[in-house]
Amino acid sequence: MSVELLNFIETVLNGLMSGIMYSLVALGFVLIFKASGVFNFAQGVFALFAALTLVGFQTGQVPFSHLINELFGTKLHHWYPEIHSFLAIIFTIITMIVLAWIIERLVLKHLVNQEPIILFMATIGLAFVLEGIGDLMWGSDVKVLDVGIPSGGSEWLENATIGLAAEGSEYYGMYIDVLNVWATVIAVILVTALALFSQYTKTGRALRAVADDHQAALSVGISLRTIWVFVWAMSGFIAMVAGIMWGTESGVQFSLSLIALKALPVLILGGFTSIPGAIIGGLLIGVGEKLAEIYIGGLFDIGAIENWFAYFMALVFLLFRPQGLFGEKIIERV
Amino acid sequence: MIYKETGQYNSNYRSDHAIFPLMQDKIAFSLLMLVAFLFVPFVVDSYWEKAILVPFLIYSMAAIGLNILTGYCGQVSLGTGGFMAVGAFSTYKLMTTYPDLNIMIIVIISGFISALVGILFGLPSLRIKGFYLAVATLASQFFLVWLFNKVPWFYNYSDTGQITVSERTMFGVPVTGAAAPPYATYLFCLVLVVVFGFAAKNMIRSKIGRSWMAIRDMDIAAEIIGVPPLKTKLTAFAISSFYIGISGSLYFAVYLGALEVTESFDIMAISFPVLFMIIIGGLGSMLGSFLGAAFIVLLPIVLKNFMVDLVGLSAVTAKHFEITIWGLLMVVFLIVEPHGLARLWSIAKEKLRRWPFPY
Amino acid sequence: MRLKKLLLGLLGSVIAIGSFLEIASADLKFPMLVYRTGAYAPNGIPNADGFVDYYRMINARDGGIGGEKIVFPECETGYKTQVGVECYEKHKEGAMVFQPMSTGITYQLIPKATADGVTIYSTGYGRTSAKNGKVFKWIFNAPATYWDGASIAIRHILKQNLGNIKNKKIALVYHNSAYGKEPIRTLETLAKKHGYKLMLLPVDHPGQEQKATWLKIRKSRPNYILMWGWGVMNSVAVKSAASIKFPMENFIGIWWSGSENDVLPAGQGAHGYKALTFNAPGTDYQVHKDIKKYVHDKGNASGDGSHFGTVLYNRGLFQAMVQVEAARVAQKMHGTSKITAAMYRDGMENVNLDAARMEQLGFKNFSPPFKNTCENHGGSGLAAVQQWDAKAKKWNMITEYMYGDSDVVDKLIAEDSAKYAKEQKIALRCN
Amino acid sequence: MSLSKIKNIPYGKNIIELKNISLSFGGVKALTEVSFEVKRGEVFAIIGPNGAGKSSMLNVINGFYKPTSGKINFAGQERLQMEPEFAAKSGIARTFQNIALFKGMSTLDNLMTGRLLKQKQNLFMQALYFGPAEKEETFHREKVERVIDFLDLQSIRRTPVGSLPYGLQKRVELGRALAMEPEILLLDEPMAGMNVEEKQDMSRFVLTANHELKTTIVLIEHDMSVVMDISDRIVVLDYGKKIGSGKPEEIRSNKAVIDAYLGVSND
Repeated sequence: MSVELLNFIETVLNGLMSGIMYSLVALGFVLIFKASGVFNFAQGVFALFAALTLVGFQTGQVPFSHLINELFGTKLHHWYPEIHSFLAIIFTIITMIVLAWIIERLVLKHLVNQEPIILFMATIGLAFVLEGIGDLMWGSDVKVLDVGIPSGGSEWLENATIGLAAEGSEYYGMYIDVLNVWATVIAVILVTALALFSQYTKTGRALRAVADDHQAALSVGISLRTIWVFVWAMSGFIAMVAGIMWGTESGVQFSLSLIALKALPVLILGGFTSIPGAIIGGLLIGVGEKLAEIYIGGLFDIGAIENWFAYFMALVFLLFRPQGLFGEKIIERV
Repeated sequence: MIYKETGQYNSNYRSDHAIFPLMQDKIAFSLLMLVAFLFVPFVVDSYWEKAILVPFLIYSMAAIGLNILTGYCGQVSLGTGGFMAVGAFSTYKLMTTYPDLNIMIIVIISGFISALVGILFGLPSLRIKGFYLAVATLASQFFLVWLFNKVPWFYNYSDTGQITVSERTMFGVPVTGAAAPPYATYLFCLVLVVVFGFAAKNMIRSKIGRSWMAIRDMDIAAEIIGVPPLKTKLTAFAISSFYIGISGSLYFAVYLGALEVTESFDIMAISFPVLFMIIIGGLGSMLGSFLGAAFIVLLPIVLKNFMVDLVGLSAVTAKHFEITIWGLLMVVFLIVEPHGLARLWSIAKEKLRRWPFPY
Repeated sequence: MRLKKLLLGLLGSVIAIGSFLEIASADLKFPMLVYRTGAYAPNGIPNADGFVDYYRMINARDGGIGGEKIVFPECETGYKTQVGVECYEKHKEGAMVFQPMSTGITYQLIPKATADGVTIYSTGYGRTSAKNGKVFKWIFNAPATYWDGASIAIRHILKQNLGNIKNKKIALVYHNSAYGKEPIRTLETLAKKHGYKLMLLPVDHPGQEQKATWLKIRKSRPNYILMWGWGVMNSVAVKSAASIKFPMENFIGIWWSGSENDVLPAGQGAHGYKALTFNAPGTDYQVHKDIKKYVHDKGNASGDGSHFGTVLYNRGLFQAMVQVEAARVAQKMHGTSKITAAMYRDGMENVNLDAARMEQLGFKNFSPPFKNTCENHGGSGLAAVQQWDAKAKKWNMITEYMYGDSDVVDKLIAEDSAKYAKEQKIALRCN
Repeated sequence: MSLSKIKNIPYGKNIIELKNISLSFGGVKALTEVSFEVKRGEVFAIIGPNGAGKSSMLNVINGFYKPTSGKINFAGQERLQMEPEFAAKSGIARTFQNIALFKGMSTLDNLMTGRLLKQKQNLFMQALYFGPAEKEETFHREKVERVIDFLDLQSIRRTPVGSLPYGLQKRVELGRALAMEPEILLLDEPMAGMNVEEKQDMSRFVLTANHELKTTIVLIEHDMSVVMDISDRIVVLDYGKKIGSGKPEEIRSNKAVIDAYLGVSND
């Protein structure tokens, strides 16, 4: 094979991997949108909050220590030495469930039947609240997150592919980050679990019923509010997974919340209501933007185009399919 | 019963359709204008100018623009930052290319350039609706910011992409640049906001305003009574971008004086805050645009000064609280009064009409 | 109605307090524009802690500067320009010097501060050509500028290649903003001079996703990488470089890309990563002992004290020290302890931190000596290379302090500042 | 097509002729080979059971749906389909089965939207407002006030229509259509969900519009007594096909129609 072809394959592969990382964030959006019609902008901050909480539990940091120290002149730091990451993950999941419950109680309950834009804005407010509370609780320093997922380039793949190039050409083997491979595995497990869950369990069926028609679901005795707490908790869980993946790569800090912006083009491409859409949309965006950055960007010597290119791709796509890849077709009636 | 309307009859349709049909409103507005034009310029210092009044006026302008598009025409846009950047960079290019052109003219031409760009990026709105459109407008946001950062022509090939304003005068007084006195920059913005504020109100109460609202409330029905959807939406995009462009122009030339596109026109720095302004102020309300802008400009400053200077918290803790309180207020607001400050104001007026009687 | 009035009154008074509270104080005011929140907080926090601890130490140990207490109100900017403007306007009354801690805010404040007569000290960041004191009367950026930094990095590479880097490929990974673009022109000019090939790789804010950038690097195999990064971009870049097994000793960051935060997340992979610096890391200096004694041991440490001795904390100490020293010089020059903003500027212009003075101040061997003059606001332009030891988790200085390529840099500075002077119609000083 | 051309058609002559109109949505046939004609100045009713394709028929007439096949002869001009904007400009106004008002706007503004096509001032003049634009506004306001008087809407002039009761909303919608001063008025179940009194009111409005303003009316209605009372001619649709047409008394005795309504199978 020629080096160009191998490089192309490498770019596509890496694009797919980035795409999975975007899909992880987009999944949380889709779940909530499907079940409650809320476009939850706070999903990115959810990921940040979950990651912060995870690190906090893991290292035994005292929540609100900065604030307490400032107000009472104490010197609190940590209350127990480091614990196993599995335990910390469990604690974090519990926190996210409690958070979902609080959000339903304090916010969603009062916003039923509002315009979608109002709900959207409310979630932006929520994002600020969570960001502020996260900062107050755990401080805004960068934190190293390590739950034992390996990362770094895959040597196996590099060695396996180095021989593929034509004799005598300069080729160093293919590159893939192991962390992304793990992300892919986890995403596959997540989606399979979700699919099985919604197909074969009672709650899952209720979930699908709610997604289909709120009124009808209510009329057959499904408690909408329970379902909401449930999906928000589930999105919280997905946010945690996304937070772990992204946080392992970059450390846990405020910037983590900005991954929401990377998930938006995925959403419009895949459709707000489709789980497969979120996955395939993510893959398409990932591949598209990487190819654009490396080939178009390289061609004209214009760098850093991937950000807008993702949106641009989604936009062009929308012109042909205004409801997204798997979104329900919009039929205009009068 | 200070605020009573009994005894005031509008005997013709003309006065019935006035901006302030009630005498009390007319008087209050005139007083406000008197204070704004004849009192504030004499007392304004540079803190009030740079931290409060000028940003308030500039954001009001942007909020009017976005309100036309989102509040009146129903097209949610997150591209405000991009269009403001168009205004800012047009101003910079015009200023450096035509050093003798009057600054007022430059600002208005910048508005027109933004309007053209707005039409271009408004084209997808015919096919794409709702949140899909909102996210699609982000494409324009990211693209425009990238463009102004990438193409050196826009920043006259300076090393860093920073653009800096040079001094321009109106009637011999500098209104841009560091030497501009507070009253001059304030009055310059005020005049533009008042003039274009009235123009916006006039459009809203005329044919075009009703067309926008018709499209917003039910685009299919609007089409059937003869409102051309594409043309109407594009007009909204154009006018909205015109206002936003002017605000971007002032933001650069009068307010900041020097800026860099990636940071100053970031989605978190402009697009979302301006959207908050019109939602907190009131979608589809002129008054709301102003109230929202005031709220968003003042709230962080008030919170900060309160917590840092009065309570004595450290700057960072105060900031964390500020973010939290800010978010909480927004949620509470949307729960209590999703129609915004403008609605609260009209409820208050309703109460005043009856005061001191409860009913 | 009454409630409304009350609220309005409160609101008015709160705003008013904000604008007038600070004016009355007779102390020396060093307002701090900090960012302990937002995307760049991980960098902003240690730096701000360094400042605060130093000021507190001076107040506690010496009772202030020449008997005048230092007040240092913090104003949280979150690295946002608009907030920076508000902070500046709020605190400029009676302020001696502003340290904007952001290239964006610095650009923003240059014309304003010049008009208001307030000193801006952008330590090794901001507008490079502000080094030219003939044009930029109120702006200082000692001890070194980005263009010095760029040429020092190239000098280091030259040294390693015995003076010949013809046809070597050097990539610049930079924050896609004014800050990141600063070194480009210098590097391009140097590329002509030395014959290397320059590859430009911008990374958008915040810089979490750099896969494409590093795939490009992996493919084109540059011999060296330079980095102008900030915040999360640094750590992701270091980690990515380690992932693609780029030889870390050939990866050199500017002084803002060389803190512990940037390398720790990459773990062992970051071993060997280099960065420029104009101050030493560690806690083995007299100033640290004083801070420990007068501040930390009394329980007055800024923040949680955990950043003590880190690169950015120490840089904060250095920045604060220069600012304090400038006040001392001003007091001596004008024979009064109650100096004004204009006197302070004179002090800053005559700062002379030679090795002896540094030692007196507790900064022996902490950073290279430098002095400002009327023409030169940029100090000596000296910087050294430090290297990260991932096992010991510490930075080691591996070179002496070096000068940049002044032939190239000085010419560029002259060009750029002349352009600015013409645009803004500034008459040249120091004739 | 100019409005004047329609105005030249004598009363009682065909104004719309629909020839073999078929319409299908992705395989589902909504209309099959339907032909009928509407005469200028008459009250013409389309009736039929639910799902017979009545609303689709109106949508074809004002161009919202494009027929799959067939021709439309409108005021002497043959065309394959109508365009909504063209229809509006040619004086076709309509109301909708599920009210399609602009819910965020007041009654007055809703009615004023009916005048949009007749307002000619350009954007700049509107922004300036004083002078010609104001004059134009006032002129159209007077027109709309007449409709308000006619439909008894004075008390809800300033109320946002979203908060009005159903019956009033229907009336406002009729008002908006009338404000267009239409030549042809398409009414889609104007009396659905109304009580007897409201129906009487509505019938009166429709008839007055027909008699006084000489507006041609095409009407869909389920209430047979109303239809028989007010319409001049009727066409009956069932499963997208025309099964009968004629004067009310003819329809009353048409076997196919009775079967369709009573659900008698044809075998």
